[in-house]
Amino acid sequence: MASHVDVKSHQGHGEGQYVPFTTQEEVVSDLITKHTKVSDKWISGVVAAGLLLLLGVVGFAMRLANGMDDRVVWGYYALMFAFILSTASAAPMIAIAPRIANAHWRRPISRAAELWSAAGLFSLLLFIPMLWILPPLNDGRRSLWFFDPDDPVYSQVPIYTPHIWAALAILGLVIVGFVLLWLSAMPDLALMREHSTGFRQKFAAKLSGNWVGTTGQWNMLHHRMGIIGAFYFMMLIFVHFLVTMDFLIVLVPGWIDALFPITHAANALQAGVATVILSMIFMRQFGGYKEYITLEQFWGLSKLLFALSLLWFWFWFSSFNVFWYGKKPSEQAVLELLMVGPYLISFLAGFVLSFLAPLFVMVWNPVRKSIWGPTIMSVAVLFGVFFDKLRYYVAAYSVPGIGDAHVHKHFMDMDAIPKVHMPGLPDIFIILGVIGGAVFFYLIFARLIPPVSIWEQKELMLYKVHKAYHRTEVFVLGKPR
Amino acid sequence: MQEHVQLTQKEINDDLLAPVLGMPKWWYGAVGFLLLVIFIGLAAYGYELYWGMGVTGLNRPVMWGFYITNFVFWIGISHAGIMISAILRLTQAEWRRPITRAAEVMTLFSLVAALSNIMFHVGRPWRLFWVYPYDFSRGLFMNVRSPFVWDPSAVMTYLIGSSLFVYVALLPDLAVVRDRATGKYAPTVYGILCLGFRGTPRQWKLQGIAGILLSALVLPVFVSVHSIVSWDFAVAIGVEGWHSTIFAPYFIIGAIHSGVSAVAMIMALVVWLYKADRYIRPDHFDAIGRLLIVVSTTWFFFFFLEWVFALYTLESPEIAMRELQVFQNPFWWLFVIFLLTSYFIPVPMWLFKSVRRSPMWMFITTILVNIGMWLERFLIIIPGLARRQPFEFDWGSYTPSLVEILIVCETFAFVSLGMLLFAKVFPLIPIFDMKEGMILRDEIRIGRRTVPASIRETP
Amino acid sequence: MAKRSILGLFTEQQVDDAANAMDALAAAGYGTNEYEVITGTPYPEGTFGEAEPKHKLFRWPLTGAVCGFIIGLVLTAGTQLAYPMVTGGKPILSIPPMAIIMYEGTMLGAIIFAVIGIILESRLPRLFMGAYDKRITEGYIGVTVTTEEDKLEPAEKLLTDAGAGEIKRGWENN
Amino acid sequence: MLERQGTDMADQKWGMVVDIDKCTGCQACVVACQSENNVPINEEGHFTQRRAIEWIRIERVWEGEFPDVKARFLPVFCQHCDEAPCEPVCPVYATYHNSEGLNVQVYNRCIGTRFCANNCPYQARYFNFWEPTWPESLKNQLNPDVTVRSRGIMEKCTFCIQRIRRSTRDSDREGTELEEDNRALSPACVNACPTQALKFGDLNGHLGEEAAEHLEGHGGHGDSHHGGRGYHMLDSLGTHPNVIYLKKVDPSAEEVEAHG
Repeated sequence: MASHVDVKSHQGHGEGQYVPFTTQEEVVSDLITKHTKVSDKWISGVVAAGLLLLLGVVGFAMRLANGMDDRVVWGYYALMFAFILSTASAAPMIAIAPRIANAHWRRPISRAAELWSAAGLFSLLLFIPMLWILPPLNDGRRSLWFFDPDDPVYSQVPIYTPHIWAALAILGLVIVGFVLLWLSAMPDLALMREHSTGFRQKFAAKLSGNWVGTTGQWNMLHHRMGIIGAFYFMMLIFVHFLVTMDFLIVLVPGWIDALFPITHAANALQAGVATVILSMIFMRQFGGYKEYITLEQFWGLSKLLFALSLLWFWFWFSSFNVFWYGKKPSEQAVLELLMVGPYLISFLAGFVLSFLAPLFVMVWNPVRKSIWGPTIMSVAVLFGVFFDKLRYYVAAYSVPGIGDAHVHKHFMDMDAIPKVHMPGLPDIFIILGVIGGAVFFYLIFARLIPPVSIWEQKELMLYKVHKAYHRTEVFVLGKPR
Repeated sequence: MQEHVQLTQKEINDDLLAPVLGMPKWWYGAVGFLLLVIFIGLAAYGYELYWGMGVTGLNRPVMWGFYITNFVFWIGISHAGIMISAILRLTQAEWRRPITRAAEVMTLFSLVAALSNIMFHVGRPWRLFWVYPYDFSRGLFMNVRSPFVWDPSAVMTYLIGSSLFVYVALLPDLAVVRDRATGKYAPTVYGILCLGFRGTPRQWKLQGIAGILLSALVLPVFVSVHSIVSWDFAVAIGVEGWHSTIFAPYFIIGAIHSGVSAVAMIMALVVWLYKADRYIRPDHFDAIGRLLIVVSTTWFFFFFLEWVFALYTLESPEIAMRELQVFQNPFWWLFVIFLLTSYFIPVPMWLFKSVRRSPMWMFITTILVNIGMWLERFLIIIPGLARRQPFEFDWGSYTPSLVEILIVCETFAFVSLGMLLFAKVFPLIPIFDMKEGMILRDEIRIGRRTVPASIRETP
Repeated sequence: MAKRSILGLFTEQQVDDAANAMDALAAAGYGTNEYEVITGTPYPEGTFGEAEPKHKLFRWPLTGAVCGFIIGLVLTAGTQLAYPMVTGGKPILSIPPMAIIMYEGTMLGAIIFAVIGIILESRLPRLFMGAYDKRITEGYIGVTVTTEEDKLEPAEKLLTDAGAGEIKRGWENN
Repeated sequence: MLERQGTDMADQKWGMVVDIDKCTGCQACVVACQSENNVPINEEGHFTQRRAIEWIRIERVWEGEFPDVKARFLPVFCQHCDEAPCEPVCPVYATYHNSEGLNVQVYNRCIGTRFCANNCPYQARYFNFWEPTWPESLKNQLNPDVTVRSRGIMEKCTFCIQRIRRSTRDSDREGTELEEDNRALSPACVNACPTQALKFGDLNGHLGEEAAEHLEGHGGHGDSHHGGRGYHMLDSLGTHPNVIYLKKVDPSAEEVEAHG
């Protein structure tokens, strides 16, 4: 029944189904003008984010004044590092996964997601002080690296192994992210090279290289983007594995939770979806990309957010049930510290905001299939991630005896559990500043690279065709191999 | 070879109903052989019932053996059905069409096989129904705190849910059979079974919704079932080697690994036995091969994590168990075989398109995977029990007896027989799904290139 | 009074003819509940210009879920309270195990009710087939008209005009 | 959520104190237990199959490296844990914790999943793999107060609950206070022990005080190098056993500790 299809999309059908343009020229010119002209909304955004960032720097300086030795006070800093790692660094996956699955709805937003890998640079900056916050291995704690001063073999393990490996991994993640961003931006940069002026033209000319869009170049681009995307995913998992092992789990004596690295990564994917949804709503409302970022994109992502929220519960319960049922003293102490003890409020907030609320709100299809539903829920999820990370990181960093070789580090007694550690003024500055900093980076790069991928938009017009089918109208989705 | 064969609905009917209306030559032979194996297995079980659990190889440290291993294995296989059909339905993957039903039916029979393993396992099977809130005369209900009560609830939910799922998806095909069936009773029976399905737009619309809705409902159950099976082991602190939080996802992903492999196996068999090579194309094997690469690599990461944390604990039972697994006879060579068959042989092969596209190679590799995954469960359960606590005087070992081996063979024969009988009575490849696929097939011509496309309804 | 039904058969290629027949019937003043298209395979919705079938399926699984949840709650809590035996120092009302079984109950109820809902909402089981032809499952497209005796003749004429290869009559008792 | 349910419900809380320093490994307790509780005769085959049933068994523990290796005798039996891992996993309540702190086994309920056996860290639970049989000459030796178990079910040490019941019943009838260390109350193994290494009693009573001073200064997590000699087996699992072991008095070890 293969009937010929006219490659001309009709106009003005139901909201959010496709771009209200008939020719590619219109799309290109529209997107380029939208990108090149600097809107005052953008400027105000950058200024606000920059101010927050300054605030954060001030807070960091205040903390630094007291030195690095007291690790308890650095808990909130570690929390914010984890927060950025879970949101900004995970967001590019929302571009990568649908691209590998060849889902067309991703095309208008894949760039918006990839741009967050630019904010990944910020996470690298945030990580540098962590190297001083984490003590070396020789304080007798269990570690991934099996350092043992008495053993002839394992005493050879360098005591700074965690720092080295984590630093390398995060550096690699950021580099891969930038390569991905650069690859996917190349055709658009070539467009800017032709169509724009001034510094942006020079910048584009430098980065777009000799891109002219031959078939070979296109094939190579798709091929490379697939590989780099998969590689980014692996690096992300690896980074989460190292960070949770070396910068979180080892700090809590007797916390043996083999699932936690994956829990951390899965929650990060959830937070990444929420981040992308938020950046979409901003681009839609203030960025002027209303025609491109439509209901279809929100729908696609809200399904994902819903599924990942369910996954949140499953991972949490898989760990909790084993600990609750096992009832070993060490496990009860860990539950007391991280969940039902001093940080109960924080845990409940995380539980409600990143699982219960999404479950009961997004189980309704009309809510999922709307603009505001996913948006509100992603705000909730981001707060949920914040509180969830808070109970982990602040609690773990306030455990006494970190770095002290004389404290027994295989079990934690109930009475050794520290009180809740409230944030001071510098911590609040740091929290605001880190968020502002990430947004700042994002906005800057959104200025340099078109935040809606022009070439993917054009490709979409090729492969997603709207046609009449007897008495009804259907889409024809082309799936090129 | 050309990828997609466009067929008329009549051709589809004739091809896919051939095994139901006709009778393949090999059929009696196969059924006879399987019945023989089942008979032997049941005879062995009768022997065990008469003499008691003593006829198995179980002993004091190792109280669970082949039966529980086999139970976990079949639960794992059963997960492929819902995995394939539900996830691929939800993602509207076109290549799911010919394989969904075979996968779902495999789910049903392997679940029954798994349950039968529990019956073989317990000491007094005639009282097994006490785990259900049934026996009021006893004046006592089950202890809901026990994972062995979570298990039946989850498995029964899964069994009922997936059989209803199969039935609903079967309605239109039953109508087709009703219209084709000859003989005195067959048309009436099929007519009753299909509830008078006619194919009005309303019925088709609800059929479509049913596919999505039931998938979305069964998927969480499928996740819960194997998590709970894993908690049979993980919540135990008596066995240090099992007490790990990662078990639930680890078992799930392992189940998907072995189950999807089993589906590929069944696909190959269907292609050969029922001459379905016009419906199950090389690109179906290609797709499932790609899926398998992802799944198996994820599984391997979980495997790695489980090991890392086992060593990270630095607790003596853990270390002793790993030492037994990897270095001691006979587990060391079982461990080697397990690693090779479940990952290091198949996955590199799947990287080659030629392997992914050939039914024969996919059949071989996936059989290897299932051998490996059976061994995986064995290597989790037996060494864990043999090295439970630091007390060396309580360490032991286990060798299965002939009775256990025969009964395990019986379960395999049972599932195969179930599939055969089902395929004799109902079409194993969903007819209406294939027809829909033919209707929704389309092409986009861009210049000289024609891109394969599929029609989607405007949301 | 008893209704009669006729069926006009169109071939696999006559999709548009069938659609025309539907339009003609609609123009001739037949209600949407009186004529219907029957196909052997799902076509994209509205291919024959038929009205989108309305259904209230989604309330079914919700009802089932609620029932299942309540049953699970009563069963688990009731069992533990009725036989308050201490095992392993676990609380008499242990929440996590109850959560697991209540979850299973919820899902089971949801699935069973969903299936019942699907069957009933698609107007099944159907006792009498009415006008039907086996060739429909071979790809033929049937347009049935179910109405009073007197309105049957014009309907038959409309169908033949639209190009129906064959007209069949049948009793329609429900 | 993490609290412990169901201890200290009755005024008694039966427990035992095992002084390893006094244990000579003579196995008298094993024989006494077998004859008291109708435990089937363990033939050679049962041991080679590792299916012997000994509610109390004397295990041999090797301490130290060659050349200075020391053999220790360790009587192992059901520890009647307050947080027994074996109890919650039984699907049919065949084992649960009664109000006197005993971990009781109800044979009629057992369906033989062997889950409890897997979950007992001390491996004090035994499964009837075969139908128990006794030679004709021993038929009359069976204890009428104790059930003869059939095949396919679990069994384990009950602290001779039949003796506890009888003596409590007698004291109630005579209206006398049930005194702790009388031979009618204490289990067969305790009565049979020639060196009195086993001591049975009420952990809410005298035995409790005695155990307390043994356990005091005891660091938890199994390392009882300081303070009294008392410790719980596999303490790090947090099963809270009602059996207290007193470690062997070892002069050389004392020295080592003095030096170290």
